[in-house]
Formats: sequence, structure tokens, C-alpha cells
Amino acid sequence: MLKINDINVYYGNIHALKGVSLDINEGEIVTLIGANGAGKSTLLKTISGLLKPKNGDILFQGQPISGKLAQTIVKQGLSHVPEGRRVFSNMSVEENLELGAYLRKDKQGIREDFEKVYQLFPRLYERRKQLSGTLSGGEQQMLAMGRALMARPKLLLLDEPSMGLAPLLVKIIFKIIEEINQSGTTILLVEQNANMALSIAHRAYVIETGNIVLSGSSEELNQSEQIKIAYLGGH
Amino acid sequence: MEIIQQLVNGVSLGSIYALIALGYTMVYGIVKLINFAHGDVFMVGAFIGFYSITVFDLGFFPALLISMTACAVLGVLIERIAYKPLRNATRIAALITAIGVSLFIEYGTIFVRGAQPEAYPGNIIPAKSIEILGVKISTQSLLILGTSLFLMVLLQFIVHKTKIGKAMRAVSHDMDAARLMGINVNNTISATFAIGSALAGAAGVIFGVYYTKIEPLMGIIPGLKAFVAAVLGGIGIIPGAMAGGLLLGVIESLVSAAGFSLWRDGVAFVVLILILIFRPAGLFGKNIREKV
Amino acid sequence: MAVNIFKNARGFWTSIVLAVIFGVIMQFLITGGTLNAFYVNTLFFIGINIILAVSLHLIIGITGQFSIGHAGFLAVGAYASAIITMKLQLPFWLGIMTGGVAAAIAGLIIGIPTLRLKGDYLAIATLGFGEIVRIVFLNMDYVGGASGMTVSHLTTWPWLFGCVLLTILVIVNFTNSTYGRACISIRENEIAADAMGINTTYYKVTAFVIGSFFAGIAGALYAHNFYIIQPTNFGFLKSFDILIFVVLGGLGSMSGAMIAAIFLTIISTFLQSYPEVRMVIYSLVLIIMMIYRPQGLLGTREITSFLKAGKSAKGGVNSDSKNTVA
Amino acid sequence: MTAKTQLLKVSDTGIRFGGLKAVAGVNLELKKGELVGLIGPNGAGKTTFFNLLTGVYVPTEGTIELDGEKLNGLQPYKITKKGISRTFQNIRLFDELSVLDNVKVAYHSLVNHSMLSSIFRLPSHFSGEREMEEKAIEFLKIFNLDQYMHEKAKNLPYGQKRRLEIARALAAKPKLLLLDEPAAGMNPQETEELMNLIALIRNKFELSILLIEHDMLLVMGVCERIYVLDHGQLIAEGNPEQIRNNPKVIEAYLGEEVS
Amino acid sequence: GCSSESTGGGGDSKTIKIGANLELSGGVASYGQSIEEGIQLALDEINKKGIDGKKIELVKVDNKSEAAEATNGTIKLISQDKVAAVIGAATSTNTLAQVQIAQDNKVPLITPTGTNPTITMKDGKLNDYIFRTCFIDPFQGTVAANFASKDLNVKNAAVLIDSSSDYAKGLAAAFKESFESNGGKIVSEEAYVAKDTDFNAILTNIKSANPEFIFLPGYYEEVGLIIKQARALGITVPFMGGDGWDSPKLIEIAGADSLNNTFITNHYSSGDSDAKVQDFVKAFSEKYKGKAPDAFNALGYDTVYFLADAIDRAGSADPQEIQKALGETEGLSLVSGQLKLDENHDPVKSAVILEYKGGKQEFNTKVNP
Ligand SMILES: Nc1ncnc2c1ncn2[C@@H]1O[C@H](COP(=O)(O)OP(=O)(O)OP(=O)(O)O)[C@@H](O)[C@H]1O
Ligand SMILES: Nc1ncnc2c1ncn2[C@@H]1O[C@H](COP(=O)(O)OP(=O)(O)OP(=O)(O)O)[C@@H](O)[C@H]1O
Ligand SMILES: [Mg+2]
Ligand SMILES: [Mg+2]
Repeated sequence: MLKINDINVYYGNIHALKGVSLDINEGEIVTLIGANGAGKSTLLKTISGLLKPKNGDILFQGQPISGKLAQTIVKQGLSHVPEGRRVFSNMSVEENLELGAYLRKDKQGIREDFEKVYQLFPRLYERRKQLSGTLSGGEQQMLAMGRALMARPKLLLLDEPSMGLAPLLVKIIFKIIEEINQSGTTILLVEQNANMALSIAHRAYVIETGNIVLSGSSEELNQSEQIKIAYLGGH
Repeated sequence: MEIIQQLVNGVSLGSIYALIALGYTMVYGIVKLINFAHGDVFMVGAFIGFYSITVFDLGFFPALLISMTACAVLGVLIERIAYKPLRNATRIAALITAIGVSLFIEYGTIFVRGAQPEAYPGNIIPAKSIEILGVKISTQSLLILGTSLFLMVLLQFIVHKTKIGKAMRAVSHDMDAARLMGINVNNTISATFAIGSALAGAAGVIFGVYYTKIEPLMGIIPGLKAFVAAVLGGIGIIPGAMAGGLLLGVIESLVSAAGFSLWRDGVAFVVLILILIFRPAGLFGKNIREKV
Repeated sequence: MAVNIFKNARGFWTSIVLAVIFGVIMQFLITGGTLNAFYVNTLFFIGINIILAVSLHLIIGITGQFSIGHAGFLAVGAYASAIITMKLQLPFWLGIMTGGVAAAIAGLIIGIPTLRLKGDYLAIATLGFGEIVRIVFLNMDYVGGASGMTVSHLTTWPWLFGCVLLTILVIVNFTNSTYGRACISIRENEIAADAMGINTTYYKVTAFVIGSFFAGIAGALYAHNFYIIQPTNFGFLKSFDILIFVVLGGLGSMSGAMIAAIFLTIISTFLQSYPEVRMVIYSLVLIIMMIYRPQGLLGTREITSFLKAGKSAKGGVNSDSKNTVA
Repeated sequence: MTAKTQLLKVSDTGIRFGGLKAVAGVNLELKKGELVGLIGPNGAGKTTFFNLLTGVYVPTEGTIELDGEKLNGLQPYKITKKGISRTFQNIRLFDELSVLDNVKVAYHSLVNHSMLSSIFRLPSHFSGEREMEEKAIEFLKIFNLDQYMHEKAKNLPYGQKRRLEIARALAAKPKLLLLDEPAAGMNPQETEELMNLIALIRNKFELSILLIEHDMLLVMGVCERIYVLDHGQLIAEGNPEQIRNNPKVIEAYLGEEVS
Repeated sequence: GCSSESTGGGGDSKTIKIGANLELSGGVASYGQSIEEGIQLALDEINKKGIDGKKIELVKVDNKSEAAEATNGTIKLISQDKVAAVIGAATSTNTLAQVQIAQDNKVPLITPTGTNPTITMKDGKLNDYIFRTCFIDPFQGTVAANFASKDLNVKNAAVLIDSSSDYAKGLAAAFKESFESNGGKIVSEEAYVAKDTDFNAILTNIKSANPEFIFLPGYYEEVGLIIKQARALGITVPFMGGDGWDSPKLIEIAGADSLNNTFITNHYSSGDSDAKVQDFVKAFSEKYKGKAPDAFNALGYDTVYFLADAIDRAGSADPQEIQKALGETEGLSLVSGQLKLDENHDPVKSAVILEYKGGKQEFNTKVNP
């Protein structure tokens, strides 16, 4: 579904991604784990068109998308839930969801998706008129995910959905991620919380200072000593 | 009776400020840029209307439309050429560019046609005064007030209810997140400038018809006043700009009426500062403290 | 350089001696007639603009307070000093002092209530203050109202140079001290500065008052150089001119502000002979400069950090401090 | 650890924003040298509580006392001088200042040389600045940040930024240190390092620490006592073991099984 | 560009350099530009023949309508360009900013339109290098007051002043004095500043004072708006002003109907049948695409002839010789009337009173000083 070939990304003269390659198959949850500043968010931003790679290509469903504008990529069925939620805090929950469906014209379909999102996140239905800036962190995370789903993505990129959330909410969010996946959406999940991420993902990549250093099935990585020490904590 | 006449005077002056302030505050609210060139687009609008009427013998409405269209294009050009490259720069840098653009339009116009004023022909819209209980109200100022109110409602509707309006607000809040929704940020900002500048153009023509005299530097003071009105009402808040404009007009008229016409602008600024001290985000603005 | 050497006592005194030598040489060039009246006058204009630029730099570049009414302080200084010398027939030095002190008091009065405003709201409040000052003078018959006040030409090179030097010294020294650091911390993050025990209001007002003081000094020199002062000289467009020096030079870079003041004064003087295109070219210069260098000529760096290539410096205070405090 | 003297006493304190009671009727005490955790769901009011302690917000009810002195209504910088300093949930460094200068700023309120002595470069300026610099460097060494001394703060890697924020807060010589989610965005390994650092600070500087954190490993690992906030109100208080098994806390915050 | 080091008198042997320091940009750019148009026309005409075979070369500087820039500009003209004389600024203030420099350097300075008395006289002492082409304010004000009391027979008058202009203030002061000494009463005094556009508030005040006559000594840009707005508010009494009104634009701005029953004092009337005036109006509208000249144009034009005449008589481009010749000017026939200087270097000229009727100026009376 997504194929990344040897991309390099720079911020000015900072070389943030150094020849990264990665594959995602349809229906999978793939997780990308790595330390702070390893380049995880950079990779997601590059995929969704917020950043341009200097070279290399990105194929989404066989179509090249590297260097295209974000709006074109969204239209092809790829949604990105950015780090730190980034909800439009001066707008209501409902308006945020409407903006999620910004590019769509099928009124009927949009209405159905509203239903679906509200089913997935009943909390959002209760709060649909509330300004999203006043939601709690967890609720905002739900909104950010719901908003991305409104675009009916085939591939969903999630950047640290558990960051700053209370343990209970982390569990809920991860459960929902699995649900979304089961209803047919492919997911690329970036996480610091490697334990949790590996527990729901099919496959995983490990990124360190802009390089992919390891990849494999979740089970394999869970067993790896190297991973245990670096990312799962010594306990 | 005289005080009522003065209030009427104030409201009609204020509705001109409001008319300019609407476009100002909209661009300001969405792009977060103090577009100092707004007053100059207003001036260009006035001249385009003037030439449409005198050289091409057009009526008021065609002239208005031409001027609005041309100003919309001008606004978009200004944005694309001068502001877009600075989108990631500091706001104060963008402000300097805006000052540069403002000077450029003013002196470009003078370079092209000289500094002398022009006068709108007097018969474009019949100017009548109606008298109610000894208070004279000119039909033109009623027209201006009506236009401002109508545009306020229209703008409010566009920004809050339409898709493009929602896109504008999204862009204003978080450009990258807006991109991720599939919003074309550049086009949305262009649309904002187009609407704001078209309003400035309309204000220019209406100003020309009402006050007759137009000249290349005519945009400076109304531009400044509109900026004050926009801040007074709360930056980016459309009904706030309307209220700010009217309030400013009424203050000025009352100060003049009290015999202090030379202190007029001074008093207006004193009131502005006082209001800001007590309401640091303007009359309609919510003083949202930065969340720590 | 200007910034770095003051970090130790010896560098500080050397630079003062060097500056004084420069001043004396210039004096000889002027009295000897090597520089004709036109160049001398341009030089004076540059000097006054440098004081204005550096004083506003302290407020905007260092403390981060978006003030766009600086011409108001210039006006207060100009009128106060002119009253001293012209109306009261007192000596010029007293006029300069009074100009500075009057502007500083004005800064205190406007600073205390408005400096709690943020961003654009502060900007419009200070702009409004500048206009209020102008309108007050416009309505004061004592100083000639709209037609202004004629002022004797008393600004001479020693006064001008002395004031420029004093301004630079005080502001550099202030910036490079714990007090300047306090101001920068406010610019960088007011909430955190507050949480670190910095009395943010106090330092904002202090920087504002110091900046106003020097703008007032510039006003005194201005009034006594151009024969006449009138309220229209001090409108908001004048404030913008000063703001442009600071931003074009690079916010937070004092040498940048100075270079911009010199550069723009020269451009503007040169363009005087091309009246038709003067402002068109000037505005194009502004726009193009900002588009290609939105961070200003020097960014936040000082000229010294370019001389010692490669090292990064920060707003006003030099981080390139291998030579730690002596 | 029992007979220690009381440092912080918060009685019935709260604040409302419009209709919302963000914090209400909180009673909390802290003794000298204690390391206490504050947990609770998102939006429970934890950060707001810190803001009340540090004077960013003024409580609409109740009193806050430090060492027997009432803090209500004092401006933040005064409270810092009285002995409370903090870090922020979203890092707030002085980005353009060097790492060294970031720490020096916190020393500012402890200097003796006057503004005039700095402006005129009197000897007291030089000795004062030198003293500050020496102390600041000492501090950076403790945090292993001295190699970055001349780097701009904004150029530090994320983890180091968090450390610098703590170092800066400590430089203000607090009696009580407030840490707001210091481990946010860190992976388990970095978190563990941080845990050790926090313990070290507490012992070395003999201060009290109040810590907000969602990472239960960290909270349960280092805190002696824990308060739990939900919807602005305290719902539980106790040692880690008690909290872990408190049904209210499980329902509101931890979820079924604790990881 | 910079000229060579030729001493005094400027220019090479073929040309005489004169400077113009005008408001070509900034707040009152329209005044400076109008004067410049007049100057250019006059130069074109004079340079066809030249003065003693020499051509006049004009060096322009823009003072941005700012006093400081005006000072700079004149310093440049004198020390860099070494001009023989300077045509000074349009407004009194910007002219005052140049006076001292001209005096110190002994280069004559002529302001076309700077009417403030202190330009030529300071503390009772004559600024001997300074001249002007326009008459000073008191005369026009007095003429207007006499016209109001005697010809129009009014007893109550209101005065509405452009307080940013010394010119308007000077006229107003003279008017008040004469009008009151004629037994009239000033019932209302209001003020505005240049570039204002809305005068309804002050006009409402004036209206409630019920004057029979309103003296309005401003410039046409505001005057036009004031009269238009006054008529809309139902103020029907006569208005009267000075030469500052004189521009075809006034009629366009105010509208022909509003201008009925208004009067001005002026240097000349473009409807004057005098051949000099008619030739000027014709030449001007030929050069400037059909534009009709206003008072600024005429005074700019006259200033050049005033200066050229002096250069001719001096027979030299030496500034001090020119100064002497300027001071001795007598009976010079200009578009704005016969020019003779009094001992204060102020022109003594006749004035005309014109009335607007149906959008046209009609000659009413001529008043000699
Ligand atoms: N806008 C930017 N400008 C310059 N450098 C940047 C920018 N954004 C990120 N970087 C740098 O790029 C590298 C990768 O950053 P990125 O945000 O992708 O990391 P990450 O793996 O997502 O980390 P985190 O866990 O903190 O989110 C880091 O060294 C970072 O400092
Ligand atoms: N300045 C403010 N104005 C209005 N509401 C506010 C303000 N500050 C905080 N709140 C609200 O108070 C509540 C408590 O917020 P707070 O930031 O203290 O939560 P928290 O416990 O720190 O949550 P998290 O774990 O997500 O950081 C929230 O509902 C928040 O929206
Ligand atoms: Mg990231
Ligand atoms: Mg929090």
C-alpha cells in the first residue's frame, strides 16, 4: 500500500532522514519506534506532504506522491493525525469533524461517517457543540483521530497518539486504533510507548537518528534484547 | 436636538470607518498580519471607481463592481508577491513589508498620476438630506450604514458558515493542520485577501461618492482609523470592527461638538488606550490568557 | 566587537579610547572643511538616527515589546529641550538632559499602564501614545502649535558624537549584564521569566524608560540641528522609520540596527535628488530586503560574530564567550 | 521520614474559569524533603494547581502557605523568590539564550550589583557577573550539561531541554520544586535516567518536590506519597501501594490492571 | 550627481543653476508638485531664449514635507550643487527650516507660497536673503473683512480655520481684527486640520451659532468638502476665503451649486482678461494636457520670472548680486499681478475679489493695498 524508497529529508542543513526505506501492506498496523528526535515525525510529515524529501520516492497504492501537496495526498486516501493533536481549538467538535471531510462532496457519505465517528467516540457526540480547545487531552486526541477518519482514509498515520495521556485513556485509544484497523484501515503508528505499540502492531520498524536500524514482526522485536534495553525499559 | 444631530454625524462617520475596518479585521484575523496596505487598496479602489465613472462613463454599480474586482486582484497580487515569502518570518518582519507595500502603492500612484486630488462627479447617487425632527440625515450616509451592516452580516456568514470560511479559520489557527485536512492554504489565504481587498475597493468607491475628494494619500488616515476600530472591537472579530468603527466615529463627533475638534484624534486614542487597559483584547475580544 | 569586548574592563576602556580618537579626527575633518556642510549634515542625521535605532532596539529587539510610537519620545525630547534653550535661554547641555529626562518620564507614564498589553494591542497603544503627544504639541500655543517652533542650531559634532557614544555604551552595557539578560528572558518567554523570579513588569518598564530617555536625547539633538520643529515631524510615519531601522537591521542585533540606520539614511539622502522616484525606490528597497532577508540584515547576530566567522551569537548578548569574565 | 517540618500547606483552594471549576477545595500538605506525586486524568486540573501555587493564576478560594507565609495574590516572581520554582508541561526555555545564560537568568534575583554598576562597568559588576557565571557552570556540571554551555537552548536535543529546564528551576534556589510531566515524550530508558536524576536532586539540594506525571512507572517508582486529582477535586491520597489499589483511582485514571 | 568645485554662482558658463526644495512627496506633496509644474513651464519659456544666452538649470530636491529634510535639502543644494538661488518650500514651516542656511551661506531663497511673516522677518530683523512671491496673510484677511461688513452688510460671522496652516491662521487673525473693528461680531470659531474629511460635527456647531457669514481661509481640498457638507446640513449663508481656494478642483469637489454665494480674495483671476494671465492659462493647459492652473501653479511660475528678472538685472549668477537685484524689484508684471517689494521683502500686490456663480469664478472687485 505504501512504499518508501531511500528518502532523504533536510531541515536547512540538518539531515533528518538518511535514506529511509519502508513498506506497509494493506490491512496492517505497522509501528515505528524510536527515541526523541530520531526522525519519526519527520517521516510522517514527509509522507503526508508537509515536507518535501530531497530525493527518493514514496509510492502510495502504486502512485508516486513524494513532493506532492498535502491536499492532493489527502484526496488519494491518506490521513495524518499529527503530533500534539493540533485540533482547531477555536472551533467546535462538529466543525473540526466537518473540516476532516473538507475535500469530500458526497453529502450522504459524510453523514454516515459522522455517525461512525460518533459511534467510535461517544464522548465526542456528547461534546459536539463544545469548542475543541476546552476538551481534555484525551478528548482532543479522540477528536484528532475522528477528524482524520472523516476523510475516509485507506491509510492512517498516527503520531504519538498516547503522548501526555492518562493510563486509562492510553488503553482506550489503543483499543480504538485496533478497531479502526479491523474495520479496514491500514495504520502507520509512531510511538514512544513501544510496549503498547508492539502489542497491537503486526510489524515494526526502529528508527535511530534518521536511519532505520531494525525491522521485523512485532513478536520478533519484542524478543530482541537490543530493543528491550533501549526502548522497553530495563524492568 | 443638536446632540442628536451630532450622534447622527458620528454614526455616519463611523460607518465609513466600519466599512474599511471590516476588510481590515478579516484579513487581520485570518492571516494575523497588520495589513498596512489596506488603506492604500482602499485608495486604489476609489481611483478605479473614479476612472470607471469619468473615463468609461459607467454608472455607480458597474464602477463599484469593477473596482471591487480590480482590488481583489490587487490584494491577491500583493499577498503573493510581498507577503507570501514571509509567511514563516516573524510578524514584525511582515509588518515592515506591509509598510513598504503601503508606501509603494501610495508613491507608485503619485508617480503615475501626480499627487493632485480628483473629485467624484456630484451626480452619481442622488444626495438628499432627509429631515426628521430637525435632524438632518443624508441619504448617502444611510446607504453607507446599511451597506456596512449588510457586509458585516455577509462576512460573518462567510467566515462562520461557509466551507471556505471554515477553511479560513482553520488556516488561521494552524496552517499545517489545515493542510492535513486537504485545505489549499495558499488559495485560502488568497481568497481572504481577495474578499478583504474587494471590500476595501467598495469602501473606496463609496467614500469617493460620499466625500467627493480622492487623492493618492487618502488611504493613510482612514486606514489608521480602521486599524484602530478593528483593535477597539477586538482583532479579527467582525462585529467588533463594526462596533469599533461606529464608536470611533461617535467619539470623534462628540469631541468636535464639544469644541475640541483639534483634540479629536487625541481623545480617540486616549479612549482606545483606556479601553485596552480595561479590556486588553478589545471590546468584543476574549482575553484568553496563554495556557501555561 | 562593540558588544564582546565590553565584557572585560580592559576591552571596555580600549574601545572608549578608540572611539574618542575617532571623534577627534572627525572634528578636525569638519573644522578643516574637508567634509563640506552637506556631508556634515548627513553625518549628523545619521548620528541622530543611530541613537533612535539603538534606543528602540533595547525596547523591541532586547525586551521584545512591540512599541511603534517611538517618535512620541523623540517629540517630547525635542520640545522639552527647545523650551529650555529657546524659551528659558538656558544652556544646551541642560536642554539635552531635560529632553532625555522628559522623554523618560513620558516613557514611565505610558509604559506602566500599557506594557501589560501584548503584541498588536501594545503596538496600537504605543502608536496611539505617539499620536497623542503630537496632538498635544499641535494644540500648545506656547510651542507654536502647528506652525512649530524655531530652534537655534546648537548641535555640534562633540555633542552629537558624545551622545551617540553614550547611548551605545549604556545600552550595550545594560544588555550585557544580568539586567539585560532579564530583559531578553522576557522577550524569549515571559511566563518562564516570571517563574524564574524576574519582575517582568519592572524590567519591561525599565527598558522602555531607558529607550525613551535616549530617544529624548535624540530629540534634543534633532531640534537643535534642523532649525525648526513642528508636530508633523513626529507623526506615526516617523515612528515607522525608526521601527524599520530596527527590523531591517535584524531584531535583537544592535549593530544591525545601527547599520540599517546608516544605510537607510544615506539611501534616503541620496534619493532626495530624484524626487519622482524617491519613495518608490525606497519602498521597493524595503520590500525586497524583507523578502530576501526576513530576519533582517544581520539576523539576531552582531557584526562581531561575522568577523569571527562561524560562531553563533544571540540577541544582543554574546554567547561567544571563550573569554569569560575577566 | 516522619518528624519533618511542614513546608507547604494548601487549604480549600480552588479556581474557576467562568463556569468551570478547574480546581476546587483542594487540601494538600507537603513536608520538607518530601517527594510527592500528583496524578489524575487529563484536564483534572493538575497543571492549573501548579499555576495556583506559582501565582500564574490567583485562587478564587482558599489559602496557600509556604513555610507559614501566605502566598495568595503574590505575583509569580515574588513567589519564586519565596522559594517555589517550577518546570512547564510544554517546555519554556529562553530559546535564543545560551544554555549558560538560561541558568544565569534564574540567578538574577540573587545578585547584589546594581544596575548602575553594570551600566558604568564598575568593579562590582565584573565580580558579580563572574560569581554568577561560576555558580551557573557548577550547576550545569551537575546536570552534565556543561558541554553544551555555549549552545543556544533551542538547539539542544529534547531530553537535554527537559534537564536544562530542571537545572534552571533549581538555580533559583527553591525550597519546593514543581515538575510538570518531566518525562513526557521520553522513552522508557530516558525516563529511567530521569527518575535517578530526580532522586539525586532531592537528596543533594534537600528540597521538596511535587511531581505531575502520567508515567506510572516513574510516579510509583520515586514518590513517597501521591495525591490524585479528578475533575478539580482530590479523590485519593496515599502511598503508591494504596493508590495503585484504590478503586476510585482505578476507575478514574488507571484502568483495570496497572502496567 | 555632484558638481565640480566651481565657486559661487553655480553651473558652468552656459548655465545658471538654481535649486528647488519642494514638498514633492509626503503629506502636502500636491502643493509642492503644483509649484513644480509652474516652475517647469516658466523654465521652458525662459530657456528658449536664455538669460544673456545662459540657460537656467534646475536642481530639485524633495523634502518629503518634513522640516528636517528641507534643511538637508537646502544644505545639499548650496554646498553640493552650488546653486545661485533656491526656490523654497511651499509651506511656511518647511521654508523656515531653510531660512538660516540661506542666510548663513548668503544665497537668496524665494518661497512661492510661504506666507508666514516670520519667514522674512525674525525678531524685528530682516532676513535679507529671503524673499517671497505671494502676499502675506494680513492683507487678504483685511480685504475679506471689509468686503463682508461693507459689501455684504453682515454683522455676525463665524471663522473656520485650518489650524495646521500658518497661512489660514494669519488670514483668520487679520479677518477677525478688521471685522470686529468694523463693528461685526465673531459668533463661532472652529478649527480643523489639513487632510480631515468629515466636518459635519464642527459645521453642526457653527450652524447652531447662526452666523450670517462664514470666513474659511483654508486650502481648496478641505474647503471644497466643507462647503459641500455645510450645504447638505442646510447652511446657506455666504462663505469667503483666500487664494488657497483657487483651483478648478474646488468646483469639482464642492459642486457648482454648493459654491454659489461664496467669495474669495485672490492674486489674480484665471478669468482675468489680462493678456499675461490668458497666455499663462493657455500655455499651462497645453503643457499639462488640458489642466487649468491653480494658485500654486501660478505662484511657482511667477517665482521663476521673479528670479529670472533679478538675474537678468544683476547680469551675474553671483548669489549676492542676485540678492541685491531681487531686493530692488519693482513694477514687475506677473501673472499674479504687479510685484513690488516693501521694506520687509514682502510683495505689495493688488488683490481681486471673485465670486463663484454656477461653478465659475466671476470678477467682483479689485482692491489695491
Ligand atoms: N522545524 C525543524 N527545523 C529544524 N530541525 C528540525 C525541525 N523539526 C525537527 N527537526 C530536527 O529533526 C530531527 C528529527 O525530528 P523529529 O521531530 O522527526 O523527531 P521525532 O522522532 O518525531 O521525535 P519526538 O519523539 O520528539 O517527536 C531532530 O533532530 C529535530 O531536532
Ligand atoms: N486559562 C484557562 N481558561 C479556561 N480554562 C482553563 C484555563 N486553564 C485551564 N483550563 C481548564 O481547566 C481544566 C484543567 O486543566 P489542566 O491543564 O490543569 O489539566 P491537567 O490536569 O494538567 O491535564 P493534562 O494531564 O492533560 O495536562 C481543563 O478543563 C482546562 O481546559
Ligand atoms: Mg515526533
Ligand atoms: Mg497538565
